[in-house]
Amino acid sequence: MDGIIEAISSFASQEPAIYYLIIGIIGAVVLSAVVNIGAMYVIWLEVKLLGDFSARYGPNRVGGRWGLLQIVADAIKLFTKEDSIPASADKPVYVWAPIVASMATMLVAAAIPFGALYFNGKYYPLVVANMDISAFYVEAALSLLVIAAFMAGYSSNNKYSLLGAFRGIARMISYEVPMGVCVISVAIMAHSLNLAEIAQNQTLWYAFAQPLGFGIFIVALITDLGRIPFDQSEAEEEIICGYTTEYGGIRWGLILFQEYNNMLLGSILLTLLFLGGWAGPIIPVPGLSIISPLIWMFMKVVIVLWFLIWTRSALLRLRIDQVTDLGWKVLLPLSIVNLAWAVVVGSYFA
Amino acid sequence: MLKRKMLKNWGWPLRIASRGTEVTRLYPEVMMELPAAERGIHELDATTCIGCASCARICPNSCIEMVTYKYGSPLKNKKMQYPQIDYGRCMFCGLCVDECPAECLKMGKKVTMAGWEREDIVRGPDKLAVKKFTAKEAAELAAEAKRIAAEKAAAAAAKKKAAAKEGAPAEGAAKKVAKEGAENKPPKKAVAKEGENKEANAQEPKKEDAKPTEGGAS
Amino acid sequence: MAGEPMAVDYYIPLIIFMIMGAIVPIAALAAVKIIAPLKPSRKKRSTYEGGLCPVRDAKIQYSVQYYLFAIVFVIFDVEVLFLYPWIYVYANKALQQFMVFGMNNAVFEMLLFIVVLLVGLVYAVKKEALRWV
Amino acid sequence: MTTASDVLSAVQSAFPGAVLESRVESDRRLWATIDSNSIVDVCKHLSEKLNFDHYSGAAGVDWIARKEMEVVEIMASHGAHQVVAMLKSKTPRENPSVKSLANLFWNANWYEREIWEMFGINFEGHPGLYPLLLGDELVGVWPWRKDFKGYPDLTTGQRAVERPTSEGYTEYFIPPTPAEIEAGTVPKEKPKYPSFREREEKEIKSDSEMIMHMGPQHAMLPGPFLLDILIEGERVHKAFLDMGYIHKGIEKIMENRTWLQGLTYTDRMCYVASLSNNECYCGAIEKILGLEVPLRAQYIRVILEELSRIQSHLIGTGEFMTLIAGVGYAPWNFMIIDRESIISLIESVTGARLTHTFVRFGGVRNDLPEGFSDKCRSALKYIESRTKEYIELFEQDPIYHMRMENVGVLSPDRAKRVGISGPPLRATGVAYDMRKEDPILVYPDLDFKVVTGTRGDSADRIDVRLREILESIHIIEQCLDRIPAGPIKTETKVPKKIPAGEAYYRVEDPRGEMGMYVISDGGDKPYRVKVRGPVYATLQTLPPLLEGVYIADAVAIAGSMDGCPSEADR
Repeated sequence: MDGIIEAISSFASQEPAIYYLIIGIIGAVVLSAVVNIGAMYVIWLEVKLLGDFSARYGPNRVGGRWGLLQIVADAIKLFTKEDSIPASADKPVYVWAPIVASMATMLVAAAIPFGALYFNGKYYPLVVANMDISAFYVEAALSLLVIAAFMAGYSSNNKYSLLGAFRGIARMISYEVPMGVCVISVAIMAHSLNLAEIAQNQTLWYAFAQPLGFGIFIVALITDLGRIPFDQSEAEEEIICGYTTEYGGIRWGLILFQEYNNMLLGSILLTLLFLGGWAGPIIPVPGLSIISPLIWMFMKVVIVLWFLIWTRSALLRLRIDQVTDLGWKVLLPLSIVNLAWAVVVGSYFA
Repeated sequence: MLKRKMLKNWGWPLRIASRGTEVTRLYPEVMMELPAAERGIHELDATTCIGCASCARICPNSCIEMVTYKYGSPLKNKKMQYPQIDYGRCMFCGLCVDECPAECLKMGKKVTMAGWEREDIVRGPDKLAVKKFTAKEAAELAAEAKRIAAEKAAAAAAKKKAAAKEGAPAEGAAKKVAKEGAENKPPKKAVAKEGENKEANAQEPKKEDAKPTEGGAS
Repeated sequence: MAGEPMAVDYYIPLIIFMIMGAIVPIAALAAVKIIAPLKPSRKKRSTYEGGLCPVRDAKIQYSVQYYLFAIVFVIFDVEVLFLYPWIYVYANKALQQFMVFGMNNAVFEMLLFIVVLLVGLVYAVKKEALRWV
Repeated sequence: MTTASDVLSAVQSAFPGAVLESRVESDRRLWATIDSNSIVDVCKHLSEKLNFDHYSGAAGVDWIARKEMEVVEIMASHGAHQVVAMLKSKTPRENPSVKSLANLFWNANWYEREIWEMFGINFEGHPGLYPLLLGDELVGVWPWRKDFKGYPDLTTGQRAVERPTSEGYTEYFIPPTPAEIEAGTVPKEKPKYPSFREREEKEIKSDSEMIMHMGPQHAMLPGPFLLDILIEGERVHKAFLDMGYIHKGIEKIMENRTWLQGLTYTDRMCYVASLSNNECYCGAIEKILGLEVPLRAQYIRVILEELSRIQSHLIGTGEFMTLIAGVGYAPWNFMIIDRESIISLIESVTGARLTHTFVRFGGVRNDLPEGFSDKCRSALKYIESRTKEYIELFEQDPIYHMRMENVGVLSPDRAKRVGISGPPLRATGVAYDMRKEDPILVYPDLDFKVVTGTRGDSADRIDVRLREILESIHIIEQCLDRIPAGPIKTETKVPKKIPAGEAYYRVEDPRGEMGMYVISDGGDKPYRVKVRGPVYATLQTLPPLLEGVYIADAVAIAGSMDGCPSEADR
């Protein structure tokens, strides 16, 4: 085992370009499968949990008692639906919007450590592009979905879509700044902008070290993902389906999929930044000890997802002007307070 | 403070999740419990129906049509007809039940009536009747009717003899009686299906006993 | 793990991922072309707006206030961008040379910068630039 | 207290000779035929001097045998006294025309438009006589006149031809038959007035404004009506409302059904409040017949009407919560569970879940089943605790307050002026409830409060509904204690033909004041049934309330009104 790692390391240092090409291709194939299947089961989890939270069964026929294959059935339905493009739409932009959304998701997936392997007392993060600035990069790439949403909304030539697109952008820009400041605060404490290192360096989870930043980041994350109480860009009762109103069949399915992909990736990001990443006691069973960080990571991510879905059934939707006000007038000053706190506490610990 | 205030909101979904499923019913497997007063699909007592068409007249949507039905009481009016209800239009207002002078039309607890064809939801007396004459009783009643008709014919014949002077009109009357006696048989189509119907008739009550859940009564 | 590859090599996987991100939906759309029925009609392709024909189309001049809003964001986002290099200064002891008011110079400079940022925010709020359209 | 005869003598002394005919039915009902020239002055006098500040509606009647038409103005007061004045003004059947009250009472607008399009009675001085409920192509056939022979049926498509318009949608057009062309009676060219679409398009003043449909198929609406908003950014500048998408013509259908058959149609005006509608129709006919309902039947009616009020408020509130929270919101499902227990209680009595057809002339259909009282009490106990929790939940929820408080505020004066009723009116602080104002059945014997709010905003409207549930529970508990044994129907048999006469009967629908004006000409069918529903007034109030708010607020306001277009369209 050690020999293999040695060999890989030496190859990587000699031929970095080829090494990263191979890693990239393998990673892209594996991750696109993982992320897409992951998104399917995030959807399943959401449907099932929302059922529980409202005294309903949720999916319970297709794929056994838990309806595990319901989402596959839904996907098959989407594939067999007619693909119709509205006559008045701006066709190239309309067609490219779901593709851009998918590209944005994959860009995030490339830089996020999905977990780590524990081996010989060392953690090996499972990440394709282990960049020095991956925290900054991921935060930037997460907001790319909004660009896709804007493309979708503006090209549809539909009033609901138009409002949805503008709302989506407004929502994003109000929370981008506080979110960025939160990431900076974390980076200050971790002395690094690399996500794997941030996760690794958390002796005390940053959720406890900077609770204010944790709260702000959750709010900003929910906003970025466009979930209740911040789902104004597709508020069904106001603007039907927001920017996806004119999308149907597989095109709509793709956009929906990317949203849930991003939800998964966002939860992973939250776990990495604030919940200690894959940190957790190593299970002292020979086979399991290697993947025990992965197990911890998985459990934390599921808990975060559960929390996001719980929020959806518990809260009401805010009005869009209240959302932007909250972002600019409350969260931005608070995030700066948090930054100061991080500097003070960070200096103290250092 | 904002956080503390919101706690109740977060608590609601958890409380619901802890209560078990109440909103969804697993429909075909688990049927709803219906009260005794439920206004479901009609039940007709074919043995007491007098074929007065009160129900058809009161129906606001005119979904009740009177049709001839073989197992009706042959003792009564020979042009005996029974209600046939088009459930595509029925709105279950229950006015027909209230109007029925013989109290032979009731509304039961069965509420499922899906069908593949439009004709499937038009239910004739054959399907509506929960109580009807068995083939044997019907045969006996038919024999009774024949006997009465024969008696009447005999009486008429006697009358005719007695009043031989006014022969022509009386003869007409007797002919009429005889003709009506013949009409008393079910129409041709029904005759053709008689065999099937008898079988169905024999099986049907058993079927309903075996499957009480069908109408959601259990 | 790997040694110290050239910075640009990190980005090779990103390009591959981007291409992969495009391939998946395009493949899905191609599959739909084959599987799904296609019977286009004028009514199917019309814009949905509450079940009626829309009154004029959606290509309007969106409210100017909105763009003011967006410009404020651009300013602030650039300001936040400046904080990222500052982390490097903060983390690197070698770059912190002198103390101001009991703080090292990196912290002090950052605080000064944030104060300027906050003044800008207060100004924007007072000028109602952040009022929703 | 002012009585009907006081009002009559006051009017007679103020306008000598204006009252052509009059009938004081009781202390609370005044019927008068007013000279059509002075109807505006009389109404003005009534509203200014005699506290008739509630213009409740208007009804048109076509008296084909007498060759004249009648417009009946229904005037009442917001609590100053209990008199309802039914003022008729007559006009000949040829070119019928009366004076409009729309400049006097804001809410007369829609009532007069309806009468105009249905009967063809012209209203002089009306600000805009445009079709409201019917399609443009139906104007000019005056469908509710007695000699209306029917309109070519577009659904069967015998003669109607589809043709696309320049705007891209399909229009139906009925080509004239050769016989018509020969006879020179080619039916009507297009009406001269601008269509709804043209009227609203005229309001677009700048390039950054657009008109967005919030209906007829929209997630916000409880049923189909067209709410168009003129928006700049997200700010609503003006709102337009068009109705008639599910107009069923129930009033006309009832003229062609027997008295008893007509009862089934009252269920279907608004199935959430079907028991109140039943009560209103039966009550009016009992009034014409002079029937006394047995006491037990009265109690049963009250119990069921209050139960149905509870379930209506629960679903109204629950649905509204989904509008501002999305369908995943957990308390909404709790409200559905609660409502289910009420519905099954009602079902155990009436046998139907929503369309009950339960109340009968002079009684009710069934008696209460065995053990109803215990079941009802335990269910109510549960609902009571749950309702208190809802109130507390909304009380402490900061997002709810941000979304709802001071949104869609109606001041008491404005609310009275626009003729709104029910919880939206009571939320402004006006204690106007038919159960107190125009008491029927055993309501006078029961002890209950009229729930009122203070601010008149969306939050208050919800709060009033929830607290009314508690009040209804209190009423039902009293009824269960007091209900006597006895018959559930009158001894006297209700005749098939109702003697000639007329009556106006009001009940408190869960959504507000529901009145029915029933005229009998002595036949086995009603001569005319006019339904004055609460939602009609509520919807009319909607457009002015939406001016100047955000789109999301528009949803909150429209939802908190709890409008049911099915009833407004009848």
